[in-house]
Amino acid sequence: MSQSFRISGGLIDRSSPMHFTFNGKRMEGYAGDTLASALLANGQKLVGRSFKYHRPRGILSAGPEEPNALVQLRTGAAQEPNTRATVAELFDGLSATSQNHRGSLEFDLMAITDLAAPFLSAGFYYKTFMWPKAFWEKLYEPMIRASAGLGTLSMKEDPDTYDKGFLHCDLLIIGAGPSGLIAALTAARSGARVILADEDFRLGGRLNSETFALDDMEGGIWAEQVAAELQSLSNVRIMTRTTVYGAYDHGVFGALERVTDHLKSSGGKPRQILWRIYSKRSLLCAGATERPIAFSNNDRPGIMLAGAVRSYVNRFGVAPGKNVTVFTNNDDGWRTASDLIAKGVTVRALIDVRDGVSPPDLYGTEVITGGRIIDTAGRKALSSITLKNGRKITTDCLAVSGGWNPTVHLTCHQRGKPVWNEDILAFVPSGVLPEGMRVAGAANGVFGLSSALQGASEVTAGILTDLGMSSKAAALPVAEDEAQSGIAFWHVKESKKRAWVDLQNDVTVKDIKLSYQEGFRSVEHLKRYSTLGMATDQGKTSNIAGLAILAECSGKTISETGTTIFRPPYTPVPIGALAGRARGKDFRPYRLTPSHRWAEANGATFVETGNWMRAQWFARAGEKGWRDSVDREVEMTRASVGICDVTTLGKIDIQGKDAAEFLNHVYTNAFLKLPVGKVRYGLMLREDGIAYDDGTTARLGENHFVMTTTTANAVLVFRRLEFARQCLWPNLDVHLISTTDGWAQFAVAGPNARNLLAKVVDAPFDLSNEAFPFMACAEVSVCGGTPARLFRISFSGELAYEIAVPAKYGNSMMDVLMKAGAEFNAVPYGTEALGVMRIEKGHAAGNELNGQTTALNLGLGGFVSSKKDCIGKTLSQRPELNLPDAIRLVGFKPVNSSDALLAGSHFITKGDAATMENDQGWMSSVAYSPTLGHSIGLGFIKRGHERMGEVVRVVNPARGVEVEAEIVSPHFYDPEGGLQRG
Amino acid sequence: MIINHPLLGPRDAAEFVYLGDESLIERPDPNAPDAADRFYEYGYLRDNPAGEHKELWYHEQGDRSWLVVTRNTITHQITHVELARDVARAKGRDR
Amino acid sequence: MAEFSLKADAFLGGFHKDYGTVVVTEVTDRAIASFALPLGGEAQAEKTIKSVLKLDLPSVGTAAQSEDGATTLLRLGKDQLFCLMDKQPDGHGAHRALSEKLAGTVFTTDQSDVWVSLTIRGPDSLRALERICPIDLHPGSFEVGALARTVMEHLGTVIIRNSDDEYTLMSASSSAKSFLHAIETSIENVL
Amino acid sequence: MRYSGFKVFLEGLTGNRGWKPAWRDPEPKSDYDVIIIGGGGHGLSTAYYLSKVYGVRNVAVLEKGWLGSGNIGRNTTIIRSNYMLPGNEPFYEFSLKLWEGLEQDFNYNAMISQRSILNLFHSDPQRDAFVRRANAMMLAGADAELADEAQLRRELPFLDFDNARFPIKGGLFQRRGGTVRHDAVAWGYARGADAEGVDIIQNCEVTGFQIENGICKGVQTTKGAINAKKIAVCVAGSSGRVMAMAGMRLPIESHVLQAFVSEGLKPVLPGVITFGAGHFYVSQSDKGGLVFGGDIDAYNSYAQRGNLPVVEDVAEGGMAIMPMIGRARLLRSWGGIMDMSMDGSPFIDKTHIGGLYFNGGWCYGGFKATPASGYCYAHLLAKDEPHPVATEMRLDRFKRGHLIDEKGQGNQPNLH
Repeated sequence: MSQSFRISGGLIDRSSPMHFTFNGKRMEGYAGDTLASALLANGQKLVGRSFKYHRPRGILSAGPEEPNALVQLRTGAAQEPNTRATVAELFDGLSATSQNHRGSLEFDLMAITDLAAPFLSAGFYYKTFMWPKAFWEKLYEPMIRASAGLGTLSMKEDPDTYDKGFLHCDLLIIGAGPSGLIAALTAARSGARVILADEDFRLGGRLNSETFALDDMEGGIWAEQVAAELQSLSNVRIMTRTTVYGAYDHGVFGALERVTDHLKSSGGKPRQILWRIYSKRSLLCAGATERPIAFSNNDRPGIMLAGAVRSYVNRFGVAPGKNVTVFTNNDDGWRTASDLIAKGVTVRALIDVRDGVSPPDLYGTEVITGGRIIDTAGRKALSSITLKNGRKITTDCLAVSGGWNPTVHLTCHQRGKPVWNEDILAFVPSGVLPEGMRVAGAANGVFGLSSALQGASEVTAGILTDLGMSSKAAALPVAEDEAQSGIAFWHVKESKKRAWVDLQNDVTVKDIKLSYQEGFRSVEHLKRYSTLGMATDQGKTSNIAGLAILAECSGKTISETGTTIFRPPYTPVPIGALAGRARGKDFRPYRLTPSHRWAEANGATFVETGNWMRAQWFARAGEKGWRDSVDREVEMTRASVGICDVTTLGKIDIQGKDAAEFLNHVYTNAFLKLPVGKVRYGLMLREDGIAYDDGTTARLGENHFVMTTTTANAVLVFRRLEFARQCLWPNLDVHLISTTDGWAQFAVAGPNARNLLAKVVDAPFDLSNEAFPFMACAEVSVCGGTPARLFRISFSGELAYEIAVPAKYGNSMMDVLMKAGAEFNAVPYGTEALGVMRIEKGHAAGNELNGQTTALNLGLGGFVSSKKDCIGKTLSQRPELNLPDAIRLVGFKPVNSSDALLAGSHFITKGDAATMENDQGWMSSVAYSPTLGHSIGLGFIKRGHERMGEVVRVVNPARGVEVEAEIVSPHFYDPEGGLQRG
Repeated sequence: MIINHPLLGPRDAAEFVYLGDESLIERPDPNAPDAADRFYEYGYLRDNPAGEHKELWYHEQGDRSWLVVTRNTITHQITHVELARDVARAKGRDR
Repeated sequence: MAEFSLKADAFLGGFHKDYGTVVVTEVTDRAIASFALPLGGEAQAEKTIKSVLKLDLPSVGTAAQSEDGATTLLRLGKDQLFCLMDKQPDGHGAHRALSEKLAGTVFTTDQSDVWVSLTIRGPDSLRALERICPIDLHPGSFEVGALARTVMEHLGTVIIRNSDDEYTLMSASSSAKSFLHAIETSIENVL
Repeated sequence: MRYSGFKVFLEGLTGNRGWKPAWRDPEPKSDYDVIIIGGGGHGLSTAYYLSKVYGVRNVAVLEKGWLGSGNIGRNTTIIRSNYMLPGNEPFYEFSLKLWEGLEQDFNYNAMISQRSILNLFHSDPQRDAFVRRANAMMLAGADAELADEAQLRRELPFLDFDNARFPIKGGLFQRRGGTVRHDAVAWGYARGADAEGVDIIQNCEVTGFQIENGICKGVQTTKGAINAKKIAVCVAGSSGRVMAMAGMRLPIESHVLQAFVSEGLKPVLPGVITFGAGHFYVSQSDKGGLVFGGDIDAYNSYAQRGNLPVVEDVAEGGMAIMPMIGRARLLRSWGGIMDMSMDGSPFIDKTHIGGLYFNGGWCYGGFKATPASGYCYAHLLAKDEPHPVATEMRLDRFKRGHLIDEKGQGNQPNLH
């Protein structure tokens, strides 16, 4: 079986033979083939099985509308399910397998469902599988799921990469058929920036599949000439293998370029590129899609769309059958017969459903007018058809034309509804189009070639005028308008057996009638109940017939019946392409602290903190687990001195004559009188009165402050400050700029912090407690002249400083601090030790400032100034945020000191049952305190401040543990704060 | 979506962060006798129109300006874009 | 003489790579100062800037460069500018010197270490940037001297066109490696 | 007509000619005891429980389009009760229990499939928050199960454990969570309510309220004026538009949430999985499509469509946790309009206008609430007092300062 159906001619390259396999069978085709044309050339008619009944299926179409010929392409991790053979370009070494069968494609065990079809009518599953109840999940559903789906994912990571990109143009032309080409030529010659995109690998659209002449040239040749001129112009970008799949707001389009899908290997380059195209105007020239006619057993392999048959014969040099019959309700079908005859393929008969039509001379081919096909035969491929009068015609291919639907999909993506046009018996784009879009050619319902060219040229001229460009119209080639008339004929009513409307989902005419009978009478109900149009082809060949049959049931017109609208994407888009590069480690960028390299070299384990990577702890030889390291870091810091990179805290430079007044608005506490050279803790609320963020703000000058925010909220706080500055108090002179990345900042904490810093900070700066007390700040220099900022602030509760140097010195600074601290046994500490020390000190952090707690809850009520307004103050005073039994942040210590407290536990009053009604609050943060020698916790509990000393149940059913803990002050360590002031 | 920034020209809305109704500019007077009610309405009640909506967008990946964008919530068509600071001043907000 | 000395590290170690038709180079000696124009003091600020830098304030979204090319003013927003000073490895010092000259008429902040700067040049620069830059870089829309602050691969970026086929890109220094990775991937994907 | 396997068999033998319409198509009467505005999931379930449980049968459901055309027909079909706060969790657990007996109750197979829901966590603070949540669920009588990384590796080996930007540290399972065939819920409730005598009137848009002296006595519709003792608005997504006709401003903004389905695939996912370091959640339908979604399009919108950045963000989230789906294709996207409330929690309440009731503000969690929302709304309509599990879902809670803010995002609807 070596290309026994190959005939002469076509746009394939016979000098480039290509080998491929289908279900392991070796076959041959040529460059320029699709997988479908190559399969047909090799006589492979059976290519798949339908979704529900597992009926044998072949190739219906020659384009993206294909419902039947879906295959798994490639092997291993690259296996790609549900690929339409009709658009898959052949490459040497291609491997494809068929889908949705148990056993072989030829002998599918699941085909038994076809016998049960009477019991599997539309929506049958809504009415059964309910008894006994337990059987649904144990038996029925697993059974249904086992038969679900079509193709199979490899379950392995997609081995290919994807990329994205941005393109801009004056005019995006979607579709490079005759209309698109003439439009592109017109716009390009006028100097507009044009993008011409087509899903095919060859420009020309239907011209490649038809025998039309333009200027006495073959259509395909004319297209090549136009393409060559466009190619030579720098203001045109031609994108083949590119599907414009979605029309989004304001002229933005999504397009998928298949860069290497036609190659055996992607060669390390992105397989596909997802382009976002920004267009000033767009012109949809997407052509039209042919629709079949429903009749009994109209789903056999060998029954194809008539236009597709022309494509295979004219473009691919393949005869889909040796004895072809044509069945049509319109003039267009006639051309199928004449094209076949011209190529020497036998046409058994031309059957036109219309009475009294007279096709042109078909060299003696039998013409049957008023014909009806009422049945077909052939188990795995069509062998014969039966007419209403009982006559049987032996045929191996039936070319069916039920008329054409303009491809209006993109016009609907912004909820535009196409309107029914009774003249051409099809839906055409309505006046409500996506911003900037126009439609031309067959997509606009203009089916004649000459008229389409004329129309496309005119609409392009209009677009250019709109854009303020003078149009240099291209001379229109001489062409004819082909005969187009037809009648509304959707299905053969005389059919007694199942007649398919949606081939993939196995929705038949009867199913549609049953849906109507059961009350599912709106188009959307029909679709959802019967699954019509819900398959991978999204009803490209079935929706209109389904709608027409529904209209028939109700006695309404199609126009009254309505239509479902199309949604993006036009054809399916791989999830990998939509994600682009953002996967694996590249899912989001990394932010690294200035001392990252030092930390890497010194045993750090890192932890994700938003996009930052922070050192979590620094393990030393001999330590058995992270707790050993963390305990040591805490102990050594508290005993002598520890150093931690705290660069990730947000830093916002605030300047302006009104900077202090601005801070008074945004912080709950007062900042107007903060002296220069001092730092103050500040609490921020959201306008709804909930605590939002906290940090310290230093006054470096009369009009100059540096605010710090929490790591998590740095960006959000900045955004809110800008809002306050621009929208709430627009006449304050205040200016904000982030300096988070500009300064490497280190906490130096512990009794020896001052001694260490004295070795680093340049003389004559006086570090003494008197000269530089707690909450002081200064601009200093270090290591012989490097500028630095010094803050005497403490998160750990120790004598502590934070010192900042320009970020490029950060790694070196860490090294210097450690060297200077060597004599004190200085230790680097990570976020875990930082967390332990802050819990020991009772400071609230992210787990406490979780967006649900008020200043009152946090025990920070005193920071809300009664003397001034601030963001959030009024709403924080709402009654139920201030009830007597409001939760309060307190400390917890286990009654049995060997018990570990766990974050996320809930508190229950002793003696009460552990239920939600009795829930008293939750444990927000816990740590093992090496300082105290037992577990400690911070948590919110109702009336906590009045319950000191009470023992409560700390329940954790999710972990299966419960302990008792005593409510204590949250300030476990140095509650008077003498150390940090020392 | 594309927002035609009054200073920078058309920019992809992906550069912006959305906040909500323009009325968020009109923060009530905290000293008014009915401040509690006014803040409740300011903070919580919205016109939420189906149609023209004046709304706040922040050009976070751009010039950091807050904008008032007039956009139709049914069609997404944008008809007007202003700097929110100018709008705030025009509404009489000061310092 | 201090006991310890600090060493400055370029954020990307002074990256330089020639891909043939694209060359990427880290700029390591550029000081960056941000200017904020005081409310009500814009005219004075403009005057002072002109006298100190010999440059008119560019309009928002554009850049102005001194004749010797050493100083570039980027007008990022209505009241915000960046002043790029080339061959100034001591960013902080350059900022302080400039700030003193501007003598309180402009609020300045040292931004030198906030940003990593790369130049990307060569005939395929545009094709590579197309993969990550949402701004229309067509010469008709983005002329020499044009600038935009936008987002590329989730990272805020300032892009400036220096010449027909050379651009400067500035992004946050903490994510410099990811930024470079995005650019290198773009180049590898188009070459 | 009772549905059963036997009936399907009998009908199959006789050409399926005996099936009757699932519901009547009546013209509205001039008076009802209760008018429910909105023939979506919540409106239909309200009608069902109002008639079946509370015995109020002189009821009309007015639907602007076709029944089930709102968010019941455009969601990602997930059911769960993994909430944390006392104002929410008992309600959602009540809802989950109703789901568990629903099909037998309304004699319609909605394919309720308790295949579990898993929330992944990627950091210690996130773990702490999930433990808090798991415990709250269990205190309220729901099921919850914490899984560590090792367990997840065994159960879901296709997740990206080794090359992830935000490593998977564990997850919170609710095994009773799962998915339901969403349209079937609307149809089942409609059929059930219709059988109890409720008039479901499609293509009947309410154009105004008849309010006299602070009392709502009826509605104007495209099918004429209809009077009722009680008017129950239940139009989440359009709440702002409808309540504006009664002169009410709401603590609600309308936003679009996109959802997506892939081409049909042989089964790969056991249950619902959500990403904790980005916006992505996914399940696989009984037909084989991966049904997934993520964040809302952040701006106010009444257009049932979204934009590209969110599509890309969702796909990124998907590839981040399960890179095996790279070659699966996104087949279809759609958009639903969400009533995004000011604290992310809903309302089932009377209004200040006599006889006018409001149900809305479901954000993007309305589907799972369908049974309980209808049940509790029916309770409120029948007894004029809130159902015990819905006592906090009041319109005045913001004024009082009683917030039900699960996420802690405050009064910015698009963050919930």
